Amino acid sequence: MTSYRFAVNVTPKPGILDPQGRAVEGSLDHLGIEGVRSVRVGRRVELTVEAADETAARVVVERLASELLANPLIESYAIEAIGAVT
Amino acid sequence: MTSYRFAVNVTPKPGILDPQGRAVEGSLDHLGIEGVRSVRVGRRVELTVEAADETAARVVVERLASELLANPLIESYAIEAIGAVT
Amino acid sequence: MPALGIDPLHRRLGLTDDELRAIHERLGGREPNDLELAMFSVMWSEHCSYKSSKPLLRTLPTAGDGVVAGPGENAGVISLGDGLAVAFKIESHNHPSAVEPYQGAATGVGGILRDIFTMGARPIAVLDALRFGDPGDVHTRHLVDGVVRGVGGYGNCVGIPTVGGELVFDPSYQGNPLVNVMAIGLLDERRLTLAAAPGPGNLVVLFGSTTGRDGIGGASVLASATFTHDDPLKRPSVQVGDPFAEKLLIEASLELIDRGLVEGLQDLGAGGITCATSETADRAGTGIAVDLDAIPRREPDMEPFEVMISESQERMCAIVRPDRWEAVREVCERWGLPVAVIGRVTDDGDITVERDATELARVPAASLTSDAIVHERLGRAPEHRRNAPAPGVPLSPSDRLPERGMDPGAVLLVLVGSPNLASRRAVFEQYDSTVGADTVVGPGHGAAVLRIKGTTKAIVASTDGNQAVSAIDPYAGAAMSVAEATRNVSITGARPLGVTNCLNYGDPTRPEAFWQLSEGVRGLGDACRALGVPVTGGNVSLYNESPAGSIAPTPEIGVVGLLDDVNALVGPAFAADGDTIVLVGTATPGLSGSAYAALAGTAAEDGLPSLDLAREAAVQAFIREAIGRGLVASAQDVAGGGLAVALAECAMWGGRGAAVRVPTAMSPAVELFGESPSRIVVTVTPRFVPALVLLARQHGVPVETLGSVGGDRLVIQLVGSGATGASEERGSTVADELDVPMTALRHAWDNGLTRALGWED
Amino acid sequence: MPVRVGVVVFPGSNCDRDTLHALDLAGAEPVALWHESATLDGVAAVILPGGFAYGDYLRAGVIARFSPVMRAVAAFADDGGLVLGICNGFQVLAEAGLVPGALLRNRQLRFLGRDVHIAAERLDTPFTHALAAAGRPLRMPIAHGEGCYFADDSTLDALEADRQVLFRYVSAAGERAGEDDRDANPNGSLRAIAGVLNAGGNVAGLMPHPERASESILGSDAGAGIIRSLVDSAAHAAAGGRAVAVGAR
Ligand SMILES: Nc1ncnc2c1ncn2[C@@H]1O[C@H](COP(=O)(O)OP(=O)(O)O)[C@@H](O)[C@H]1O
Ligand SMILES: [Mg+2]
Repeated sequence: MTSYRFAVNVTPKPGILDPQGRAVEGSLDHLGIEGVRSVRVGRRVELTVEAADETAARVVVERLASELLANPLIESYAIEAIGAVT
Repeated sequence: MTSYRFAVNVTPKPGILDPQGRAVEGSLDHLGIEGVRSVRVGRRVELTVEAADETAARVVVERLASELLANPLIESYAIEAIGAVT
Repeated sequence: MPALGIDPLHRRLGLTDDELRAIHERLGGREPNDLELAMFSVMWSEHCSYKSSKPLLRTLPTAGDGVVAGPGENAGVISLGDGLAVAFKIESHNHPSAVEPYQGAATGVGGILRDIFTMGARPIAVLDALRFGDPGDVHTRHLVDGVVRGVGGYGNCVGIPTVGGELVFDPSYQGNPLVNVMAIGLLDERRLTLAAAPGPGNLVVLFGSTTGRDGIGGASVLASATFTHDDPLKRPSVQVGDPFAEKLLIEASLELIDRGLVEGLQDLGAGGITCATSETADRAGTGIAVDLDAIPRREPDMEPFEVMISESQERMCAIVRPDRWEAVREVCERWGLPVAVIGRVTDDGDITVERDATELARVPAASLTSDAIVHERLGRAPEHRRNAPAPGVPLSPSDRLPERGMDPGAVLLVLVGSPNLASRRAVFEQYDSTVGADTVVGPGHGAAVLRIKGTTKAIVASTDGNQAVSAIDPYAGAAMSVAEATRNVSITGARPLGVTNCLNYGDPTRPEAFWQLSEGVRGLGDACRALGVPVTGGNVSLYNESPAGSIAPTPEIGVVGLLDDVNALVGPAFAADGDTIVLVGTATPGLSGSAYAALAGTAAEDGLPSLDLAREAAVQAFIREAIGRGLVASAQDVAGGGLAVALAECAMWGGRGAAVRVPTAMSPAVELFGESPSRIVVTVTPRFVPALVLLARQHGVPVETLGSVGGDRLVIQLVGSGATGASEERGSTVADELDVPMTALRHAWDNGLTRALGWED
Repeated sequence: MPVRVGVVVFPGSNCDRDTLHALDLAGAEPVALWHESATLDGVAAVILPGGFAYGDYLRAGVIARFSPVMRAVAAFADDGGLVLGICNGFQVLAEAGLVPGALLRNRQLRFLGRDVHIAAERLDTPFTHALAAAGRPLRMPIAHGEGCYFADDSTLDALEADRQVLFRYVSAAGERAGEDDRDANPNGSLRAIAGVLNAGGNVAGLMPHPERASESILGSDAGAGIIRSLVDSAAHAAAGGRAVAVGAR
């Protein structure tokens, strides 16, 4: 068994209301920051999986992401291996 | 001016309690998922910056991340260029 | 001050050399080892030991009808009859909230809730008393937003309604906000559970969250040293609240108590395991042997001292008979909570910490709690007593504020729309105030009212703290705070049962600050004696100072009352057109400490209005009886902003105007906007007026008929000697008639707070 | 004999007691159903109450869907059993796909606890038949951070066509609220939708809290009609009647 560290990035689907992203854009003026646009706010979940090999590990993460971490109606996700293999 | 797309990954600092991560771990049994541990839940903010060059763009993102997106007391952040340059 | 490197450990832990000597005595002359020293440093912190305030607190009246548990327990408990009792307590989380407003406030709510259900009571309500600096300041706005989200984020999730509280802005809180939270619970008297560890051989069981490095040094360092924003050495590892874990903790704890499975129960707060074990052992005259490795950890390689003083949230400590351990384990595991036997009760009176059979620490339990050091601090009144409002408030009229001589209608609009008097809706809308389905009156209009299912009774609660008067006269300020909090309960028809209090003051080693504290406690005690309400508990928060200076002394008073028939409840809103408006009590001169003074500045000749405690008691007894007899349609006390604002509130809340004539012996400013206590605006169906007047005479309480309810304007005419010449002589040029459309009042009141905080979008 | 109506108790439910109390007032026999239980104890209808089922830090209602009791609830719903989700219960039903749509964070990103008015779109359902009239404003509290009803346009159109919109936010005077009407539709729900039905008409979810508005002493009893509708329908179902809404396809 090896440990694999992954990140699952969950972001609101295009076209879905993203009030958090709008809130960030709204506060740019106060900070005097310019030239920033199309802000989208999502979730990032990092986790470690014990598995025989990376493929097996990915299967687990895939399931977790699709069934729990993201709501397919409104969110899409991407899985990212972030090494830290032990 | 060019557009650069970045992601800012905000995660709870090590040692800081992460109730969200614990909640996910707690639900793994119900999902019948095994071998997953050290779940940390954070935010992922994707944004586009207009700037003369990537260095200039990074400066902006850096400021946004440190002053607005992350709470330095309990969160750390990492900046990631996700291309999509236009 | 020597550099940290060469500073001895005890000083770095916040202990003075004298205190180290006192520790030697407690240990029979022996040097404490580092672990023992860490345990002492937490337990002898101001926060846990009350080493500066204990001698003062002893003077408070604590006996009263039905008091089942008083100061010394996690919460006060008072019998309600029918085998029911109410548990209540207020506590501060000022410094953590200054560091991280969301988590500071959230964990403040969690902590006070644990004090309630530790007693066997199911929490039914939370009230939050908040104080900040200038609402226009960016940092203040950040604090307000975070604290309000934190209170809601925690309370909403555990499902306890937040039904009341306070939000006050005062320049003195700029560097040091106050977050005081009160919680109320209901219990079956037979379920009353105390935080004691009886029966050597019994097991010490820790359940709830695992133990991490949260808030290491939080209690000793954070809570007992002046907070300066950028001192990393004084910054704790921030405690993060987990309201879901708290919810599980509530249900599991109440089930354990219901089924009689625990001999004693104690929440873990400041001082963590050290505090919980030493307090419970000391109360029972026993000792506890802690098995360090049995304590479930969240993080690897924690130092023994870190485990012993960690302030990880959402943990409870139960004393359990060995034959009941299995049942206790089953309950905790069913609720998904980690649970472990972390030690056993002994008969040697010591707290010992063991790791695989080697003893790492041995300290007498009493030396950490009841026999902790007590300091007789020096108190001295300031040379010349400031006859002015709280520090920072303009001493002369300032341009952006209404000046004396302004049209009183305009002044009223400014007052009604000012940050301290405008509607708090934008804040309390972020709270779930109705979960539990018991909220009869939630936040917004005076005291909160919660019905008790299965009875006709209701609990009535209010928090009040008068920092503006306290800044000028800490004795009067504390007494007036008690008067106002109890009055707010009495005007609903309820009988105040008891007082809990949170004393927010400055550095007790400064003679003026300690004088303020002792005067505050004296005023608190005198007022409670005069009004016949016992002090059943509270909390002391000292060192509320920032580089900018000390906060205005803030005695925050929480009162719980009982309404025997919730259907007899009376509210502040004008109830019907044509009702007669009656003023109970009379104004006394003095504008200092008033909202008017804070806005318009005070004139040299202004003093404080006086408080006559006997009169206050009579006024409250009168209003309770009048309501009991069904004579009263509405009742509102005269407080912030004076009579004019009280009338405006009754009118706005009732959606009806009013026309009144106010007989005036003094300056119009005093008559309209003065905040002298012991006054109530009452409305009565005309035919009941004679009965009300007669009853008032019997109680020796002056009443005056002012006018009647109706119309869409608020019209106040001043008549009598003070109305014209007198006002100019007094230097006040406030004119004598006020006439404002209700729509204008409503607009000012509705939008004042969001505008001040820049929340409107 | 009073009809048995179940209230699911997740560890983080906090309106379960209120809901049991409201059912009791409505003349039902309230039955608490523990989240670990795989059966529904023979109840004639189920309410998923408000709260934070499993803390709900990740996304409201998401984890609850995998609990043993929810498998039983899904099966119960599949063969026509009556299920009502209130607030968090609505979020759980949506996450579990038992009702259409999703509940997003309130538009202004703040938790909102206050009274709103909703109106039933139709009375021919097991959840509304005891109400006095369609379109009449019913005042009751909301208390949620994620109550903004969302579905894509085609789904919304289909819901309207199939009459699956059960409640909408309205003004005190009863006019349908707009999507940016902060006052009447504070969470910004699309088409002011406060409650929906599944296609079978036997599962419904709504964000406001009828159980907190079922006694006049609490300021409103406008919610009692919804609870009573469910209890009557459950009794009818228990007596062997079919409890599916007339007209729902
Ligand atoms: N101002 C006060 N007046 C009366 N009792 C007080 C006051 N401050 C603290 N106490 C009592 O001292 C005991 C210890 O206070 P505290 O440490 O806040 O309790 P806890 O450890 O349960 O939070 C409590 O019973 C509390 O009621
Ligand atoms: Mg305690």
